[in-house]
Amino acid sequence: MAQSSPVIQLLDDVNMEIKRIVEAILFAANRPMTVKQIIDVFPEIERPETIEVQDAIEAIIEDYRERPIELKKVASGYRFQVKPELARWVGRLFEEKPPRYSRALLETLAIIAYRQPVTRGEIEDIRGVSVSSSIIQTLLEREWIKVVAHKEAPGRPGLYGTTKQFLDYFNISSLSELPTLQEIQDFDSALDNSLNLIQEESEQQETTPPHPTRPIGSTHNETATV
Amino acid sequence: MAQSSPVIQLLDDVNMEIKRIVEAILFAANRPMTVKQIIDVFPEIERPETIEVQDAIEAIIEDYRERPIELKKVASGYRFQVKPELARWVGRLFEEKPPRYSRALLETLAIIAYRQPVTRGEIEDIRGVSVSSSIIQTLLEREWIKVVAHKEAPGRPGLYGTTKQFLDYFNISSLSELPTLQEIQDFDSALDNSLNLIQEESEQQETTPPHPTRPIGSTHNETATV
Amino acid sequence: MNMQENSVTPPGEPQVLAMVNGAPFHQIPDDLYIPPDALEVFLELFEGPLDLLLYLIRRQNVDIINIPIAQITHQYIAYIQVMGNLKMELAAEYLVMAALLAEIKSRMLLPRQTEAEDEEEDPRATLIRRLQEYECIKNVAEEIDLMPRFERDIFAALVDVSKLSIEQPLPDIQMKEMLLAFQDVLKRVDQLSHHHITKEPLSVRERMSTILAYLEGADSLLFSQLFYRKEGRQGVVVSFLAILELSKERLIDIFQSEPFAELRVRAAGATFGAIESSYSAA
Repeated sequence: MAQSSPVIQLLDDVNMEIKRIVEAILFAANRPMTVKQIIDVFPEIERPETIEVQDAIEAIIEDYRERPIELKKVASGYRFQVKPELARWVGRLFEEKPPRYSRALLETLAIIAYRQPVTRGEIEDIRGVSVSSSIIQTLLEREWIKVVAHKEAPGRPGLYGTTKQFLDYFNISSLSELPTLQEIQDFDSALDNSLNLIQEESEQQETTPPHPTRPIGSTHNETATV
Repeated sequence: MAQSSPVIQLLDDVNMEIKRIVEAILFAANRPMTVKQIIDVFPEIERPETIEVQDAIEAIIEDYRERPIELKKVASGYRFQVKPELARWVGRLFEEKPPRYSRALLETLAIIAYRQPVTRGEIEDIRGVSVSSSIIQTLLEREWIKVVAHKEAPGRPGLYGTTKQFLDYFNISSLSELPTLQEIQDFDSALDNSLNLIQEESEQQETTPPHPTRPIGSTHNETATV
Repeated sequence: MNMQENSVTPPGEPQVLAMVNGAPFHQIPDDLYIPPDALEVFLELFEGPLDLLLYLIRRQNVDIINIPIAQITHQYIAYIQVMGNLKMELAAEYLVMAALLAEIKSRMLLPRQTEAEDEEEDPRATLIRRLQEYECIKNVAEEIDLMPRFERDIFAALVDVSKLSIEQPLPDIQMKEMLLAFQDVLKRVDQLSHHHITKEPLSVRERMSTILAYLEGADSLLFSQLFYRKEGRQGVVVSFLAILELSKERLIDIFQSEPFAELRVRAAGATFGAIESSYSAA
């Protein structure tokens, strides 16, 4: 017995070493790795048996069971992945600069705000060009506009109006806080003035007692008062 | 006591949760992350304190001490990496041989690292030969050096300094971790003596003991840790 | 001294490798330790005159401060002569260094001037300082080369995130952007002139949408249900104007179920709409 224990010790060491190397390979490879591919990374004279690598993988999977990453078998091999339940937390790492909305979308939104309830056909009449479905779709998805009714006309086109969310986004409580058509048409300075007014109002709102539930408000304030 | 234990339990859970998220962020980031950057990944209303993240990082470093990967602090933050002793195995994953750098490039880099901010002319003075543009170009492209200012001298030559990427690449977090530069020996007195002995010089020199090497002076350290 | 002795070779030797201090030089000195065909490779190992000089000094196992100038100068010049003879491209710096060494050597042979007259720095002191500084850098560059570094000794631990479903943020709009866009629309409309944007107060347009939205959920509403006492007189006016405008645009019907009954309002074609929605639900 006393003689055999060093041998066992030795075998354990070898396997531990294989496990360490397998784990390192799986972390360093920027792609899923099959057992065969892992074995091929070893120099020829030091290649472990398939079973040894498989055992190592099993042991590694077990080691990471409680951690926020996991060794997962995917179609083309084994790969370390962030566990899905942590997606919410790491997601912000990958946020790209959001794309910008097109001029056409901004015009469409403004026409709906000032001319509601309004059909798509009427928007097209005012803009002088057609309005793509994707613009309407985008505005509907952001919940800035909605179909408030249907017009009694051929095809019963939807009548679009702005929503409460639209007002919240721009941090106003009613459309009447938007500049009037006259103000917009007249002077750039008038536009600036009325915008400044809106800005001041929203800043005042910040100092008033906080709304009981306004999780979105704070972020949107920033946007609206730029 | 019985009442307080659930509270303690709760606090522990919160910290464990922060630790899990920090670990997931560090794995997912694929670049070094500072404590500040980690905090910024959390949604605004759920951001942990600096100390909580630091504690989490310490705990994670400890968790991985025995594993083949480690959480290492480099200049731009913390990153998970394969431990250097496994490089022999892992390097075989990549067909491309790691780049080798010429002595000329390494010496130029060393001068910039230890003597920054330094002009190209000053580098040439120290090396005693001209520095090829391609070396400077390579160092700039690898983002190991950058022009930190311009010298108030004819031609306003650029003053070069090293970057965080340089430290990241060499696996250190500050210039003070670079090898110690031996201070230039104070040779004036020795020189006077030897000048007085001009005629007999060169016979007994084999026996003179080597000068003790002194570590870099405190003034150098200040430059080094910028 | 050795070199000159070496250079005294039997006369009649056809090939003169170099001229050292005016003396013909027929073979590469033994203390160079380099076979001639390896010279080119060997010289590429030097990073300039300081590097070569350091090599010569270190080979003698002496301290920089105690450079045996005469000896080193001989060896150095022998090297560059050989280089020139092999038609190797020789950087000008090597020749400058040769000149400097020659100058130092000649100075050392002269009686030393008093310090007051000696305004220039001793070229030997300058050289020694430069050699020391270069050697420090050379050593540290070698150490840096041995440090663990990315791509060679350090590999990032990578974890797949491509399977995570991650929401992309939506674009932001500033109100000013929208209003400026609208300003353009209004300018274009003016130019077309046949089209008019009526200038009801915005609150009326807004209320029109609100009333239509209310009516979507109900067959019909009492006229009075469209007014809110708490809004006061102004609110009543806004609602009334909105109802009139909706009626004018034939978006609502105002009707009486029987004489003297209260007025009711319903969305135009509400019945049809109800059928349609049940149809689409089926």
